[in-house]
Amino acid sequence: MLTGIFKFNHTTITLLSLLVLLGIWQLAASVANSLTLPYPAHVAQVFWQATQSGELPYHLGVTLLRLLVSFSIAMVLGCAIGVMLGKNKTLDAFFDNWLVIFLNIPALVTIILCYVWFGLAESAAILAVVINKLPNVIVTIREGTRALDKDLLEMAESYRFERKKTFVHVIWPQLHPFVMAATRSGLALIWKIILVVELLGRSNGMGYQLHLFFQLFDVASLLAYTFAFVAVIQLIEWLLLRPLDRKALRWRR
Amino acid sequence: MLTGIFKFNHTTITLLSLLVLLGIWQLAASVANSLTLPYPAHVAQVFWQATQSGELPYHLGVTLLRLLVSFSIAMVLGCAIGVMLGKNKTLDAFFDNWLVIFLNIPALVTIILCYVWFGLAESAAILAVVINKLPNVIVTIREGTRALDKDLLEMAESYRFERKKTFVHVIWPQLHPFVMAATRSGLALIWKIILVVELLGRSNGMGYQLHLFFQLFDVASLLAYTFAFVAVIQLIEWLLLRPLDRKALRWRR
Amino acid sequence: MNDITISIQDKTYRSGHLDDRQHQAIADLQLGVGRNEFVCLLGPSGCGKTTLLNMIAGLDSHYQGHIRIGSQAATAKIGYVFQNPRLLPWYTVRQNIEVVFAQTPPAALIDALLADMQLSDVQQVYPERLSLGMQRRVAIIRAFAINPDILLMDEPFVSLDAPSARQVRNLLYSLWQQRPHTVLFVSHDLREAIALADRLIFLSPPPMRIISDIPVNIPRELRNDEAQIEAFREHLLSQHPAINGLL
Amino acid sequence: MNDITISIQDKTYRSGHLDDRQHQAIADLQLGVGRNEFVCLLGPSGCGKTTLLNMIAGLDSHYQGHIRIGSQAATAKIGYVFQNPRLLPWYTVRQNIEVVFAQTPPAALIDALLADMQLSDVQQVYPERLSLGMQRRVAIIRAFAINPDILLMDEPFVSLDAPSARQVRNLLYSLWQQRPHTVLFVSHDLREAIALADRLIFLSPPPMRIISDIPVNIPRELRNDEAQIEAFREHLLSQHPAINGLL
Amino acid sequence: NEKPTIRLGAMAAGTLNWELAAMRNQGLLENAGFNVENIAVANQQAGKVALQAGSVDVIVSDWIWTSSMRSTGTNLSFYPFSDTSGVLLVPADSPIKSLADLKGKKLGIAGGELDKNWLLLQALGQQQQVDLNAGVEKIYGAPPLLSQQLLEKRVDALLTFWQFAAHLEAQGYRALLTGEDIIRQLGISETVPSIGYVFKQDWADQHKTAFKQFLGLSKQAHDTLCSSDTEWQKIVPLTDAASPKEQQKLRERYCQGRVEQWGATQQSAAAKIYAMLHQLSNNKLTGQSAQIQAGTFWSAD
Ligand SMILES: Nc1ncnc2c1ncn2[C@@H]1O[C@H](COP(=O)(O)OP(=O)(O)OP(=O)(O)O)[C@@H](O)[C@H]1O
Ligand SMILES: Nc1ncnc2c1ncn2[C@@H]1O[C@H](COP(=O)(O)OP(=O)(O)OP(=O)(O)O)[C@@H](O)[C@H]1O
Ligand SMILES: [Mg+2]
Ligand SMILES: [Mg+2]
Repeated sequence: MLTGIFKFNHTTITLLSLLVLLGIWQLAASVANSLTLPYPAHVAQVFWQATQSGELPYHLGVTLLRLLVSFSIAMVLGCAIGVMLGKNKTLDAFFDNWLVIFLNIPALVTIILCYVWFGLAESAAILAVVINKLPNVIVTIREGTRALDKDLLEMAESYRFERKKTFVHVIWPQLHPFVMAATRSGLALIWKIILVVELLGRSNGMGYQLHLFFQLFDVASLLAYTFAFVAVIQLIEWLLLRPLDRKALRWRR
Repeated sequence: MLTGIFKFNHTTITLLSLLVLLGIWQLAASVANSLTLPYPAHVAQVFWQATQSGELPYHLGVTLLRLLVSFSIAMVLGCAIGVMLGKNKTLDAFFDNWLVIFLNIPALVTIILCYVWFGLAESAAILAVVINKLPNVIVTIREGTRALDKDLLEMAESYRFERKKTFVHVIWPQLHPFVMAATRSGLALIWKIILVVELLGRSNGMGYQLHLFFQLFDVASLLAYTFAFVAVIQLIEWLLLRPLDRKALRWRR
Repeated sequence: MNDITISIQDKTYRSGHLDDRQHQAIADLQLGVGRNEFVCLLGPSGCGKTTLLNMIAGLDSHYQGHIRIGSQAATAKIGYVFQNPRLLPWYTVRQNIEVVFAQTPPAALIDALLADMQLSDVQQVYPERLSLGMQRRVAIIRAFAINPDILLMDEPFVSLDAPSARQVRNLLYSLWQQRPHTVLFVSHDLREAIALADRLIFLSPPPMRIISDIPVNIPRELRNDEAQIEAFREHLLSQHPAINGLL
Repeated sequence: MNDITISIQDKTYRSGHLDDRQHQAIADLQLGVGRNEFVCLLGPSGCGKTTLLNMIAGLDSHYQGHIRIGSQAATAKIGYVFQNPRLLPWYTVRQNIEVVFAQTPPAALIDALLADMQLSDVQQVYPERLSLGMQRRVAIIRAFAINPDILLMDEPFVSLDAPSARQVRNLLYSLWQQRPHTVLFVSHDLREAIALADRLIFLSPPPMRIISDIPVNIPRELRNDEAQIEAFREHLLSQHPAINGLL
Repeated sequence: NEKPTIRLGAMAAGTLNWELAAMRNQGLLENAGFNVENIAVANQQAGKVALQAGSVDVIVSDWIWTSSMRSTGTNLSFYPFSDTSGVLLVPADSPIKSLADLKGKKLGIAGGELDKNWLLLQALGQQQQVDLNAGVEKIYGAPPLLSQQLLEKRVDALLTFWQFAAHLEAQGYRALLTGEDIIRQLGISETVPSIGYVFKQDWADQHKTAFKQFLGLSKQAHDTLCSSDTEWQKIVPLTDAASPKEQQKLRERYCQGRVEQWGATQQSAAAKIYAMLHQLSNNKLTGQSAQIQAGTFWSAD
C-alpha cells in the first residue's frame, strides 16, 4: 500500500515539478518581457520548426553519436584506471600528479593540440573529449575504490575468487554509487566539452549550431536546442539510469 | 620500517613521475618540432617572463579569487541540497528533473543569460559558475547520502543525536570520499567554466588571457598560464587535500 | 506500574522496491515491563527479538499498535547495545563513548568503565584495529556510560571469553543495583538469563508471541551460585514443557 | 603427518598512517594440526585468535615465520566462517552461497543445507532483511557447501538459539564424519568445545602463546551425553590449574 | 590532369560565404581550373585551428596575425579580401560626439584589449590629449553579448565588428567613427585592408594559377553582389539580416569594403600601422618583431 502511494506520487510529483519549472519560466519571461528570455511557447514553436526542418535532429544525432563514443571510452578506461590506482599505492603515487595536471589542463588547450596534431578529424574530436573526461572518471572511481569494504574483499580472497570474479561480484556493486555519480555528472561534463570541441573544429553538431545562434543572439533557438538535448538526457535517465539504480539498489533496506 | 620505505618512495615516485612526464613532453616536442608544441624550456621561459612582468600573478590571482568564492558557494549549497535530496524521497522526486535540466544546460547558455540579466558584472560571473557547478556537487553528494550506513544512523537515532550532531559525527565522515571526488573533479570543472565565463564577459583573469593567446595562437603562453594554474591546484592538493585525506582516513585499516 | 507498555497488533516487513515478499514478524504481542525490572527475552533465531528492541528504541515505527514508555515518554534516556557493535569507525574508542553525550562526558566514569572492561590501553585506538570482542565491550561501555533509564541489550556478551563475560555481567548487575533502571536483555544462554533476570520471557518462532513469562525467584545474593542456577534450570525444563523445544 | 604447520616468530600490528602504536599480537607460536583433526582454539577476547585464522587463510602475510598447509599447498580449499557474516548484501541468500563456487554450484547440496539450517524459505531474500542469526547460518552454509579441505570457524554458533546451535553442531559433526577434513574452530564455550573437538588449545592473552594443548579423549559416540561433557569439564578444571583463570 | 581543390574555411555568416554562394549562383566555378571545398568553421579561432591542423588551405584573418605567425616560423601569407573595419557606435541620442566625450563612460570593446581598432583609437586619443585607456570604463566581452549590453544601455558606446555594427546601425545607432576614419585621422591616407585570405605560403606558391584565378573570381563575385540586385537578393538568406534596413546596411558596408588598390603604397602604410600597433600593444599583438615580416603580403606575380 505504501509503495502504491509512493509510485502514484512519484509520477505526479515528476509532472508537478516540471509544471512548476515551466510556470516559473513563464512568469520570469513575462516579467522580463525581452527577447533574451523568450516564452516557453515561443521556444516550443522554434523547437518544432527546427525539428520539422530536420536540422535539429541532424545536429543532435551527430552530437549524440560523439557523446556515446567518447563517453563509453572514457567510462571504461576511467573505471579500469581508477580501480587500479585505488588499489595500488605505488601506481597511484606515480600517476597522481599526471592526474592533477590532466584534470586541470583547460579543455581549450587539449582541443587545440588534438586538432593541430591529428587534423580536424572525427577521431581527434573524440580524443579531445576523452582526454578531458577521463581524469574525472578516474578520480571518482579511485575514491570509490579506496572506500571498498575490506571485510568483503577478505571474504573473496579466502574463497579464492579470481581477479575478474572479485571485480564482478564484490568490487563493482560497491562502486555503483560512484559510477552513477561519474555517469550523471559525466554526461553533463562531456556535453560541455563537446560543445567546445564542435565549436572549434567541426562543421556540425550542437556546439557548432549553438555558436551560430549565439552570434545572432537567438536565445529562443539556443534554448530550443538545449532542451532537445536535455530531453534526450532525461530519457536516458528514465529509461536507463533510473531502472539501473533501482535494480542495483534493490537489496538496500 | 615499511612506512619508512613508503614515505621515502613516495617523494621519489612523485619526482620520478614529474620527470617522466617532462621527458615525454620534451620528446614529443622534438618529434613534432612545431610551434604548436613548444619545448618545456621555452614554456618555462615564457612563464618566467609573464611572472616577472606581474601579469601572470595578476590574472591568476583574479581567477583564483573567483574560483574560491564560487567553489565555496557551490560546495556548501551543493552538500546541503545533496544530503537533503538523498534523505528525502519526495523532495528528490520533485527536484530530480530540475537537476537533470540544470546539469545539462550548456555553460554557454547559463553564462549568456546571467550576463544578459545581471550585466557584465562580477556577481553575474560568479553566479554563472555556481549555477554550472552546483548540480554536479548535488548529484555526487546525493549518491553518497543514498549509500549511508543505516546501522550507524540507527545508532545515532537511538542515542538521540540531534540533527546537527548526526550530520557532523555520523554522516559527514561517510560522505568524505564523495566530497573529495566532488572537490577534485569540481576544481577542474569550475576552472573549465571560469575560462568560458571570463572569456565571454570579463576583462581580466586566466580565461580572458588564454583567449588572447588563443587568438594569437600563442601555444607557449597558453601552456605557461595553464601550468601556473595547475601548479596552484597541485599545491592545494599537497597542502590541503592530501593531509585532509590522510587525517580523514587515518582510521582505515 | 509499568515502565514500558507494549501492545502490538501487527508488525509486518514489506520488502523494498521490487519484490513483494511480506513477512509478519510480530502478531499480537502484549507485554508490560515494570520500572527497574530486569527482563530477559529468549527465543529462536529470527523470531523478532531485534525487531522488538528496535521498536522500543523508537527506530522503527512502521507497525500497528503502540509502545508507551513510562511517564518520561520521549525524554527517557535509552542505552542500546546492538547485536553488532556499531561503533563509528572514524573515532577512537574513547571518542566513540564520548560522542553519545549531549553534555560534557563524565571522564571519571568513562575511565572507570574502560578499566573495568580492560580497555584502558586501547582507548586511543580506532575500532577497526580491535578484535570483535573488544568492539563489543566498547559498545557496552557506551550504553552503560549514559546512565540510561532503559537499557536494551541484544546478546551483549557473545564473543567474550568466560571470565570477561562474567566480569561484564557482574558490572552490569552492580550498576543496576547502584542506580536501578529498566533492562531488556536478549540472550540465547539460559544460565546467563537465570543469573541476571527478574523475569524470563520465552518467545515463539515468527509471528512472534509470548510462550511463557516466568519470574526468576532466586534471591539476588544466591545468583552467583552455579548449583542454584542449574537447579532452577532443571526445574524450568520440567515445569514448562512448552518451552522445552526452545532450549 | 601435519596438515597445517604453524611456526610464527612474530606478528606485530603496526597502525597505519599517522600514529605509531605497535601491538605484538603473536610471539613465538608453534602449532601443528593433523590431517582431518578437529581442533578448538580457546582464549581471552583480543588474544589473537582471529589474527591467527586470517593468517592461515592467507589473508595476512605480514608476519615473521611461516604457515605450511599440507601437501596441497595453495590449492587447498578453505572454508572460512568469519566472526561476522560477511555476506554480499547485493546478492540473495542463495546467490551468496552459489557465488563462492568456481564451477557450477551443487544445487542439491545447497538445497539440503538450506533445509537443514531452516533457511529454505528465505533463499531469495537479501541478507540485510535477515536477522543476524540467520545471516550467520548462511555464512556457515557457504563454508560447508564448498566441501573444504580446511574449515576455519570463528565463533560460528553465537546468535543461535540453543536448539539451532545444537542442530548446526550436529550437522557440522556429521559432515566432518562423512568427509573428513581439518577443522580449526574458535569458541568461548567450553562445553561446546569439548563436545566437538579432538584437541583443545588454550591461548594466552597477547602476545599470544599456547598455554595448554589438551586432547579430548571422550569417545565420539558419547559426546551427546551432557554428563560426560560436564565430567570432562570438571576434570579439566581440576587437572590444569593454568587454564583455570581462562574459564 | 586533375583540377586542384581549394579548401576554404569559411564562417557560416561570413562574407566569404556570401561570395562563394555568389560564385556558384553565377556559375563561375563550373569552368574554373579548380574545385572549391567549403568547410564550415564556427568562428575565427576555429578557422585558425583548422589552418594549423592542415584541414583547410585558406581562411579569412588579418595580416597582423599573419606576420606574428611568420615571426615564429610558420610561413603564412596574406592577400587582401576586404577593407571593411570595425565601428565605434553610440545610441542615436547619445551626448557623445567626440572622443573626449567618452571620458568616464562605459565603452564596450568587442575585440578585447588587443583589438586593432581599440589600439588605434587609443593612439588617436593620445593625439587629442585624451587618455582613453585610463579615462573610460572598458568592458571586454563577446561581440553578441556586447551588442546586447548596448541595447540594454549597460554600456554607453561600443567598438565592435562591422557586421554586428550593421545590425545596430539598422536599429538607429550612430557610427561615431569607423576603423578607416581612425586610420585617416592618424595621418595615414591610404586605405589598408583589414582582413584577407590567409594561407600557407608554400601552398599558395604551389597552386599559384588556381589560387590567382580564385582570387579573381572572388573579386568578380564581390562586384556583381554590389552591382546586381538580383544577385544580392539570392544571397540575402545567408546574411541573417532581420530587416530590409539591415540588409541595406550590410550591403552598403560590404561594398564600401571593396579592395580598390593593393600595391607598394598600401603595403608601406600597413607597415606604418604595424609599427604603431607594435608599440601600442606593448609587443603583445605583434610578437617580438618590431617590423612587419617580409613576405607577409603574398605577391600574386
Ligand atoms: N528490514 C527487514 N526487511 C524484511 N524483513 C526483515 C527485516 N528485518 C528483519 N526481518 C525479518 O524479521 C524476522 C525477525 O528478525 P529479527 O532480526 O528481529 O530476529 P531476531 O529475533 O533478532 O533473530 P536473531 O536471534 O537471529 O538475531 C526475520 O525473519 C527477518 O527475516
Ligand atoms: N588491523 C589491526 N591493526 C592493529 N591492531 C589490530 C588489528 N587487528 C587486530 N589488532 C589487535 O590484535 C589483537 C588480536 O586481535 P584478534 O582480532 O585476533 O583477537 P581475537 O582473539 O579474535 O579476539 P575476539 O575473541 O575478541 O574476537 C587485538 O588486541 C587487536 O587490538
Ligand atoms: Mg537479532
Ligand atoms: Mg576474533
